[in-house]
Amino acid sequence: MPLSWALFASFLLAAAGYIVGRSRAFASAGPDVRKLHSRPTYHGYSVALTALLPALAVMAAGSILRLSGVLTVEAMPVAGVVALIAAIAGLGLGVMRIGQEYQARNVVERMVLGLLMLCSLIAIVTTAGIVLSLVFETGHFFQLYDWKTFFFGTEWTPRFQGNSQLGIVPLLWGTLYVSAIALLVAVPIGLFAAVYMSEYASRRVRGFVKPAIEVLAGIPTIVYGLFALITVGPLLRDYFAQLLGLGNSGTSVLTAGLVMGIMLIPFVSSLSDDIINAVPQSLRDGALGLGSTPSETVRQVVLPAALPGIVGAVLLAASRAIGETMIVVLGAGASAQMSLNPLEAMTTITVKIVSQLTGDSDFNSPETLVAFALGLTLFVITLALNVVALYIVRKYREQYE
Amino acid sequence: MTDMPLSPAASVPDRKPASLLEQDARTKARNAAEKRFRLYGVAAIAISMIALVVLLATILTGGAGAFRQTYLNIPVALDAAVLDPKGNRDPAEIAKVLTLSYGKVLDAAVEATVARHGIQIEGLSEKDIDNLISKEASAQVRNRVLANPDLIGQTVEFDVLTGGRIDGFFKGRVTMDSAARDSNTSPQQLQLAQELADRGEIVTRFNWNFLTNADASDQRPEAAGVGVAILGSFYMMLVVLVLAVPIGVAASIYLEEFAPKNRITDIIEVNISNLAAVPSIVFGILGLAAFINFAGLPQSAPIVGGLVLTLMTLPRIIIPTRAALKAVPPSIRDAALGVGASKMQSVFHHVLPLATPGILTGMILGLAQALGETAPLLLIGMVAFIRDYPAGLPSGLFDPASALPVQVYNWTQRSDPAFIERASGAIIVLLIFLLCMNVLAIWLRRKFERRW
Amino acid sequence: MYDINRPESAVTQKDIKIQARKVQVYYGDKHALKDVDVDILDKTVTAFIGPSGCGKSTFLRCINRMNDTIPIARVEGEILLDGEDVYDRRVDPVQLRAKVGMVFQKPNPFPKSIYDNVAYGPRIHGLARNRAELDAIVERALRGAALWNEVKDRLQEPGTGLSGGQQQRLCIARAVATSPEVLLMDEPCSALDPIATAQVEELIEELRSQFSVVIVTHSMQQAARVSQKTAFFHLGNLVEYGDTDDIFTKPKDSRTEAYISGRIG
Amino acid sequence: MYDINRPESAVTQKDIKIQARKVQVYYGDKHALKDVDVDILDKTVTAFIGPSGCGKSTFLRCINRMNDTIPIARVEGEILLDGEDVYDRRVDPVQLRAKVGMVFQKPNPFPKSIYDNVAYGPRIHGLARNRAELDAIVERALRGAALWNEVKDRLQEPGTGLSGGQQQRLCIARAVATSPEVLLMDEPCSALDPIATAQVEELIEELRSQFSVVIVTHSMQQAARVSQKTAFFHLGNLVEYGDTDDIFTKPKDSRTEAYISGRIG
Amino acid sequence: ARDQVQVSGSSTVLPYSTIVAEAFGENMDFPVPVVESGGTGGGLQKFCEGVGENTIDIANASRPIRDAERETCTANGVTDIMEVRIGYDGIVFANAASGPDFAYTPADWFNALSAKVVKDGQVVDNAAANWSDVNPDLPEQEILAFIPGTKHGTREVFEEKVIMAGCEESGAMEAFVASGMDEDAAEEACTTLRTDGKAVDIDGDYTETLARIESSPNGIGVFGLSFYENNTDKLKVGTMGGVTPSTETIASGEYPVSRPLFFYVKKAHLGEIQGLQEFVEFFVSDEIAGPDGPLAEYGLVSDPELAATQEAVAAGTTMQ
Ligand SMILES: Nc1ncnc2c1ncn2[C@@H]1O[C@H](COP(=O)(O)OP(=O)(O)OP(=O)(O)O)[C@@H](O)[C@H]1O
Ligand SMILES: Nc1ncnc2c1ncn2[C@@H]1O[C@H](COP(=O)(O)OP(=O)(O)OP(=O)(O)O)[C@@H](O)[C@H]1O
Ligand SMILES: [Mg+2]
Ligand SMILES: [Mg+2]
Repeated sequence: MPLSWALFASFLLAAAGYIVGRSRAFASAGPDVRKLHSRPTYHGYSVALTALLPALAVMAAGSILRLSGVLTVEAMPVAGVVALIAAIAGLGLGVMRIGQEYQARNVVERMVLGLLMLCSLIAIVTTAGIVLSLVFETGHFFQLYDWKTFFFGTEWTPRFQGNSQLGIVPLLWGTLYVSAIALLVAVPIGLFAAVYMSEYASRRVRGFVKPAIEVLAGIPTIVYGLFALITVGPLLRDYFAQLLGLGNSGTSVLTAGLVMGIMLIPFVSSLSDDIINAVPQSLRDGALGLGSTPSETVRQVVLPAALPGIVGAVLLAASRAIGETMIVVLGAGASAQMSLNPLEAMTTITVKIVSQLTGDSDFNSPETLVAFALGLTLFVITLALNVVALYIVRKYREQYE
Repeated sequence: MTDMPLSPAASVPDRKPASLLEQDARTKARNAAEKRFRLYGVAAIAISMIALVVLLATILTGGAGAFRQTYLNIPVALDAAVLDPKGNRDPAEIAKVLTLSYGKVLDAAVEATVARHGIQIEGLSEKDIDNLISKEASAQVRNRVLANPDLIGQTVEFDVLTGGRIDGFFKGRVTMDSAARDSNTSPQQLQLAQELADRGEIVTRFNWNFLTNADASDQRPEAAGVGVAILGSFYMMLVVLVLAVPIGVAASIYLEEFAPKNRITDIIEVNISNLAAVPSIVFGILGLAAFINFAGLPQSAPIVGGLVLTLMTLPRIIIPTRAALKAVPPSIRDAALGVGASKMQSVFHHVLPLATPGILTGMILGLAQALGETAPLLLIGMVAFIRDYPAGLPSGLFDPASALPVQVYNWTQRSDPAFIERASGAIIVLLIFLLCMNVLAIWLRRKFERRW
Repeated sequence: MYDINRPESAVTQKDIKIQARKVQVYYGDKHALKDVDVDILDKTVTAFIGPSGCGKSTFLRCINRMNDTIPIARVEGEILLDGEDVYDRRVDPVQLRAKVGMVFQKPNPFPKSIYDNVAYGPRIHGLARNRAELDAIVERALRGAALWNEVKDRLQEPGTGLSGGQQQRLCIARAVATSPEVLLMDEPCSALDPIATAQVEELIEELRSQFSVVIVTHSMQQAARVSQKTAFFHLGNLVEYGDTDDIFTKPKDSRTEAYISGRIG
Repeated sequence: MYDINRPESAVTQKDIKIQARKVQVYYGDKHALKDVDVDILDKTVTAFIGPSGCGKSTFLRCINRMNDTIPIARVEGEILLDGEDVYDRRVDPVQLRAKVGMVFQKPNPFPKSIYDNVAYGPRIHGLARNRAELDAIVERALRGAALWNEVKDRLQEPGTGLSGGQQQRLCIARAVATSPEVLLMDEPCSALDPIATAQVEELIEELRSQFSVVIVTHSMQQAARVSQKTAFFHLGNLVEYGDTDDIFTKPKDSRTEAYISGRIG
Repeated sequence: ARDQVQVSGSSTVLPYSTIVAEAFGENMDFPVPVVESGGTGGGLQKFCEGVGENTIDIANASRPIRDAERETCTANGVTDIMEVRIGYDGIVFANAASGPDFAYTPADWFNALSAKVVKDGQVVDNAAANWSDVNPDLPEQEILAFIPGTKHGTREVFEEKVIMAGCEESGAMEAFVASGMDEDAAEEACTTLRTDGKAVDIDGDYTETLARIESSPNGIGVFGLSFYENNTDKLKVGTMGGVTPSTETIASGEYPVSRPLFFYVKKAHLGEIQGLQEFVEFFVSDEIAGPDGPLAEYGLVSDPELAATQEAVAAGTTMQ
C-alpha cells in the first residue's frame, strides 16, 4: 500500500474516531454532561489524534529512513501497513480510554501543545540546516584561504587566476551603510505613516492607504533597482554629487539606500500600525484627559507601550535590507569600496554571496567558496545585532495593564 | 492630611484669564508641534503614495504593451514538395520535416502576400520581407499540418505573429529613426508593415497568449508568455500558504503563550529574528542541500520552491504574529481563565482573534516577498527556461515550472529589447496575482480590526 | 418631561462655570443623553447621581470632549465653559482638557513608573521649571490622593503593578497634579476603603476653594457629604438638579424620591 | 502577631470549603501576603475587608491560582479546596477555575457581544445541550446580575460598549453563568447604584444556598449585610477572622477596631 | 522517471541553449529541455554533484572545465564527460549610439584602465581622465568603462585578451619587469585595474550595462557580440586594432577578443534520460549550429571545426 493511501486511510480513521469518541463520551456521561471531565468534542478529538499521530509518526519515520537509504522503495508499502496498524491500535486505545474521569481535554491540549512545539522547532531545525549547509564549505574555504585576510582584509578583488584579495571589511561596511540609509528613510516615514493611519486617519482612508502602501512591499525589487539606476542615480549625480563635488558616480550607496528605504516603508508602517492599534484606548483616554495633544499621547504613551512590536517591525525591515540584492546591484553598484562618501558606489555582502555563487569561476576555488564564508559571517553578525535588539526591548518595554 | 497647600497658585503661573478660544503661548507651541507631527504623518503617507504611483506608472506604461500583440494574416500555400517530400502523407514522415523547412514555405507566403498587394518599396530586401513574421510562425504551421496532414497541398489562411520589431513599431517602441540604425530591421521593413496594416492585413489586438503561453527563446520575444510562470507561482504559493501560515502561527503561539520564559526561549526568539535576516539565497543553498540532495526531490519543481519559500517566510510571519499576540492586553486572558477556560482555549478563543490583524499583516508582507523572490530559486533550478506546463495538482508540484519573478528576472536579461516590455507585463501580472492573493487577507483584517 | 427648578439664589451667589443647554448624545442609534440642561457653579462640588447606565459618565465626557475619542458618539447642543462653547470649532480640545481635568471610572494608569504617571501632566503643561519643582508637585499630588505613604518607596515601579484602589488614587493624583480649573471625577472612590475615601473627600473639599469639581457617585452619603449641588440622572434625562440638601430632603420629582429612598435603580 | 480566634461552632456546623495555611505571596521582592491562615466555609458568604493595598485581591487570586498569570508573583504555603491542595502539581488549574469562579476588580468584558460574553463559560464547559438551553442560562445569569432589563434588546452589541456599572454586572453574570462551586468576587458592587447593589446582594444570598461566596468589599455595611464571616486584612496580614457580627460588634484586635471605626486605613 | 533533459550553467550560453531547446521541442517528440542559468561555476557544481535522475545532464560553460572541478566530478562518480564546443562568443566594446566613433587598440584599453601605467619609462599611477589622454586619436571623452564584474567569465577574457595584450603591446609589461617585478607580479600589475570609479564593475548582465550607458552617456560598455547585434539601434561598436567585430571577422580570427563556448554532457545519462542523445546531436547539427543556422543568426560565431564535434558527439567520445 503506498504511503499516500495509508495517509488517506489514517485520516478517514481519525474522522471516524472523532465521531465514535464523541458519541461514546455522550453515552458514558449519562444524563448530566457536567459529570464528564471534558466535553464530548474533546473526547472525539482525543480519539482522532490518538489514531492519527502514531500513523503519521510511523510514516514520517518511514520516509526519513527511505531518504537516508535504510529502507528501499519496496519496503514502503510495509511501512504503510505498519502505519495503518498503528492508527487502528491508536483508535482502539483512544476509544477505550473514554470515561467520565478521562481528561480528554488535557490530553488533546497536550497533543496540540506538542504540535505547536514541533512547529517552533522547525525554526531551530532551519537554523541548524543553514549553519550546517554553510559551515562545511566555509571550512573548505578557510583551508584554501587565510582567515585573517578574510576577516580583516580591506580589499575585495576576486580574480579568476587566483591570488584574490577577499577581505570582508569593505563588504560589511557597504552592508551597514546601505542598510543604515535605508532604515533612516524607512523607519521615520513608516512610523509616521503608521501613527497617522492609526491615530488620525479615518477608517476609510486607512482602509485604502494601508493596503496601498503594502503594495510597495510586493513590487519586484528589479523595478526598484531600475528606478534607482535610471531615475534616482542620475538625479543624485547631476543635482547633488556633482554640485557638491562629491564625485560623479551614477550609482551610490545613497541611491540604493533611498530606494530600498521606500521598499521597506510598509514593513515598518503596516506592522507598527497593527501594534499601535492594539494599545488599549483607555491609555489614550488617560493621556488626552490630562490635556495632552494627540501627538504627545502618541509619542509618550502609545509608542512606548507598542515598543516591542515596533522594534520587531524595524528588525524585519532591517533584515530585508540586509538580504536585498537587486536594488544594491543596480543602485549601489558592484564595486567593493570603503568610503564615507555616500555618493560613491559600494556593495554588500549579500550581493557578493549571490554573485560569487552564480558566477563563472571554478566552484572549488576560494572565489566561489567565499560565498559560504560570507553567509556564515553575516549570520553571526546579524545574530549579535539581534541579541542587542532583544536586550533593548527588554530594557525599555512597558507592559500595559 | 495634606500637609502642603494644594493651591496651584503657589508654584504655577496663573493660567486663569485664558479663554478657550484663544490659545496661550504654550498651547500655541504645542499645537504647532501637533500640526507638524500630523503633517509629518501626511507627508510620510504622501511620500509613500507618490512612490507607489510613480513605480506603478513606470510599470504600467512599460508593460501595458505586453497585453497587445500584432498579427499578420496570410494565406500559406502548403507546398507538398517541401512538407511531404515522399508524398505518401505518412505522419511519421511528415514529422521528420523540421520547422526550418516550414520557414521557407512561410517566406514564400509572405513574399506572395506582398506581391499580391503590389507593394513597391525602394530598397526593400528579401530578408526584410521574410523577417516580417515571427519564427514562431513556422512552429504554428507545422503543428497545424501535423495535426491535419490533409492540409498539405492546399492554401490555408494563417494568423501569424509578426516579428518583435514590427510589433514594437505598432506600439511605438520602434521608430523609423531607430530602425535606420537597427541591424534587425530597416525603415523599409517598417514601411512595408505600415502598408500592410493600412490594407488591414496587419492588426494589433489584445494578447491573451501573453497570459497563456510559455516562455520563448531569445529569438522570439513576441511569442513569450507567462502561463507556465503563473502556474508555477500558484503552486508555490499554495505550498507556502498551506505550510508557512499555520506553522508560523502555531510556532508564535507556542513561543509567546506557552513556552517558559527562559534562556532557551530567548535563544529561539533571537534565532527567529536572525533567520529573517538570512539572505534568501542562503535558503536556496539550504533547499538544495536538504530537499534535493538529501530528500531526493526533483530539480526545478514547485514543491521544492514552495518548501524553500516556506522556510524563508516562516520568520517573517512569526515575528509579526508574536508582536500581535504580545499586544493583546492580559486582562482578556485573565477574563477567560477566570471562567475556567484553559490556557489553550483562552488563546484560541480570545487572544488569537484579537491578534488576527497583525497576523494577516505578517502574512501579506511575508507572502509578498515570497512571491517576488528569485534568489533562492536560482539554486534549486527554477530560474530556468521552461516551455512545458506542469501537470495539474498534486503531481504538477513535482514537474518543472517557472515562477513570475523568475520570468521577470530572465526577461530583463535578454538582449532583445522587446523582452523589457514583456518583463514589465509580467510584473503587472505578478502584482495582480499578489492583489488577488491579498484581497481576502485585507478584507479579513479590516473586519477583525477593533479597539478595546 | 424635564422641569428643573433652578435655585436662583445659587446662580447669583457664584459664577456659573459650565452651562449645558439641550445636550444630546447618541451612540450610533442609541440616544444616551436627552436634552440635558444644567449650570455647574464655580467653587462648588456638584454630584451626579443616578442608576447605573443612566448617562452620568457620558455627560461627564461631554464636558471635556472626551467623547471625541469614541467614533460612534455624537454630541448635540451646547456646553459653555466660562461662557464659551466647548464645541465651537475654534476651541482646542487640548486646552479645554487641560482646564477640565478628568478621573476616569476605570483606573487607567500609564505603563510607566508611578512617578512618571503623576509627572506626566505637569511635564506636558510645563508646570515645573526644574526637577525639584516637579518632585514637589508629584509629592503634593500623591499626598492629596492619600497614596504617598504607600508608594513613596517605590516611585520608580510601574503604576500598573498597584492594587485596584491604589491605581484609582494614582489616577486622582495624576489629574490633580495638572491643577485643572474643573475636575471631573467619575466614581473616584469606588475602590477605596472608608479612610482613603475620607481623605479623597477632604481633597475634594480643598479643591473646591478654588475650582469647580464634578463628582459622579453611587453613594448618596458621599454625595450628601461632599457636594453642594446634586444632579439626578435617569435613563438619559437630567431629572432634577438643585442644592444637595434640597434634593435629599425634599426632592421635587417622584423619580428622584424613589431613587433616593432606594426604590428605583 | 496573628492570633485569630476561630469560632469553633461555625466549623462544626458547616464543611470547610477552603483551607489556607501559611500562605505567603511575593511580587518579586515585595512580600504582599504574610502567613495567611483562613478557613472558608461552604454555603457561606465570607467578606474580606481591609484598607486598599492590603492584599485582599492578592489572596483572592491565590485561591483559584489566577496569580499563575503574573510572572513575578510567587505563592508559598497551602490552600486546600475540599481538602486537596490547589497548588499540588497534579491539580489542573483549569478545572480548579471552573470550580472556583471569579469576578475581577476591574470589569474586563471580552470584546465580543454581550450574549457571547455570558455564554462563553457555559459553552466551553458544555453546560447547554442546545441553543435554547444556552439562551436560558444567559438570561438567568443576566437577570441574576440585574442587567437583563437594560440589555435584553441589545444582546448582540459589544460588551465593551456598556457603561462602567453595566460592565461590572456583565462580569458578574459571566461568572455566575458557569455555576462555580465557589465564587470569588472582588468588589463586585463598586460601580453599582444602591438598587443594583441590592439586587447583586440578593443574588449572593441566593448563591449562598448552594455555594460558597467570597466577597471583597470596602463597604462595612455591605459586609455586614451579606456576609456571615468576615476577614480583616491589614498590610498583608490577616488580622482577624470570625463571624461577621462578632467582628463588627466586638473586634478582638485593636487594628480591626480602629479600621471599623474609621481610624486607620 | 524524469522525462526532460536538464541543462544548467553559464548565462552566456543560456540564450543559445534556449534557442536550441525550443527548436528541439518543436521538432522532436520530446519535451522541451529545462535550461537553467546559474553561472558556469554553479552549473558545473551541480553537474559534478553525482550521477542519477536528481542531477543535471548537461552543464553549459563559457570556459573549459578546470582540473579541480574534474577531480570533484570524479570523486562524485561523474567520470565519463563529453566536452562539446558549440562555437565562439565575440566580445565587443560599444558606446551610446549618439556618441563618437571609437577605434581602439588593446594598448588604449590598458592605458585607460590599468591602475599602473608606464609614462616616460616610469611606472606611475594612472591619471588619464579622457580617452584622448590615452591616445590622441581617440575622441576627447571622459573615461568611463562598464566592464564585467569579477563573477563573469567575460572578465577573464577581457583581462587576458585586451588588458594583458595591451600591457604587452604598450611595452608596460617589460617596464614592470624592468622595475623589479617577477613575471607573475608583473602580470598581476598588468591586470590590476584602477579603482577611482573610471572602471565600473557590472555584476548584472549586459542589459544592466546597456542601462548604465543610457544613464551615463559617456560610458563605454563591454558586451557580447549577440547582445550588441540585437541592440544596434542604441549602441555603436568600436573597432579593435582596426577590425570591426562580426561573426565573420571573429570566425576568421581577425577580431582578437573572443572565446569558445562549451557544454558538458554526462555520458552515463545518455541511455537513461530519454532525448538527451538526440538533444546533443540536434544542438551540434549543421541546421542549428552551422553558419546559417539560428545560432549564428543570433550572434554565435560558428565553430569552423563543427564537423569534428559532430563526429565526437556521435561516437560518444569522452574527455581524457
Ligand atoms: N502585579 C503586581 N506587581 C507588584 N506588586 C503588586 C502587584 N499587584 C499588587 N501588588 C502590590 O501588592 C499589594 C497588595 O495588592 P492587592 O491588589 O492584593 O491589594 P487589595 O487589597 O486588593 O487593594 P485594593 O482594595 O486597593 O484593591 C499592594 O501593595 C500592591 O501594590
Ligand atoms: N461606547 C459606547 N457605545 C455604545 N453605548 C454606550 C457606550 N458607552 C456607554 N453607552 C451606553 O450609554 C448609556 C449611558 O452610559 P454611561 O456610561 O454614561 O452610564 P453611567 O451613568 O456612567 O453608568 P455607570 O454608573 O454604570 O457607569 C448606557 O446605556 C450605555 O450602555
Ligand atoms: Mg459611568
Ligand atoms: Mg484589589
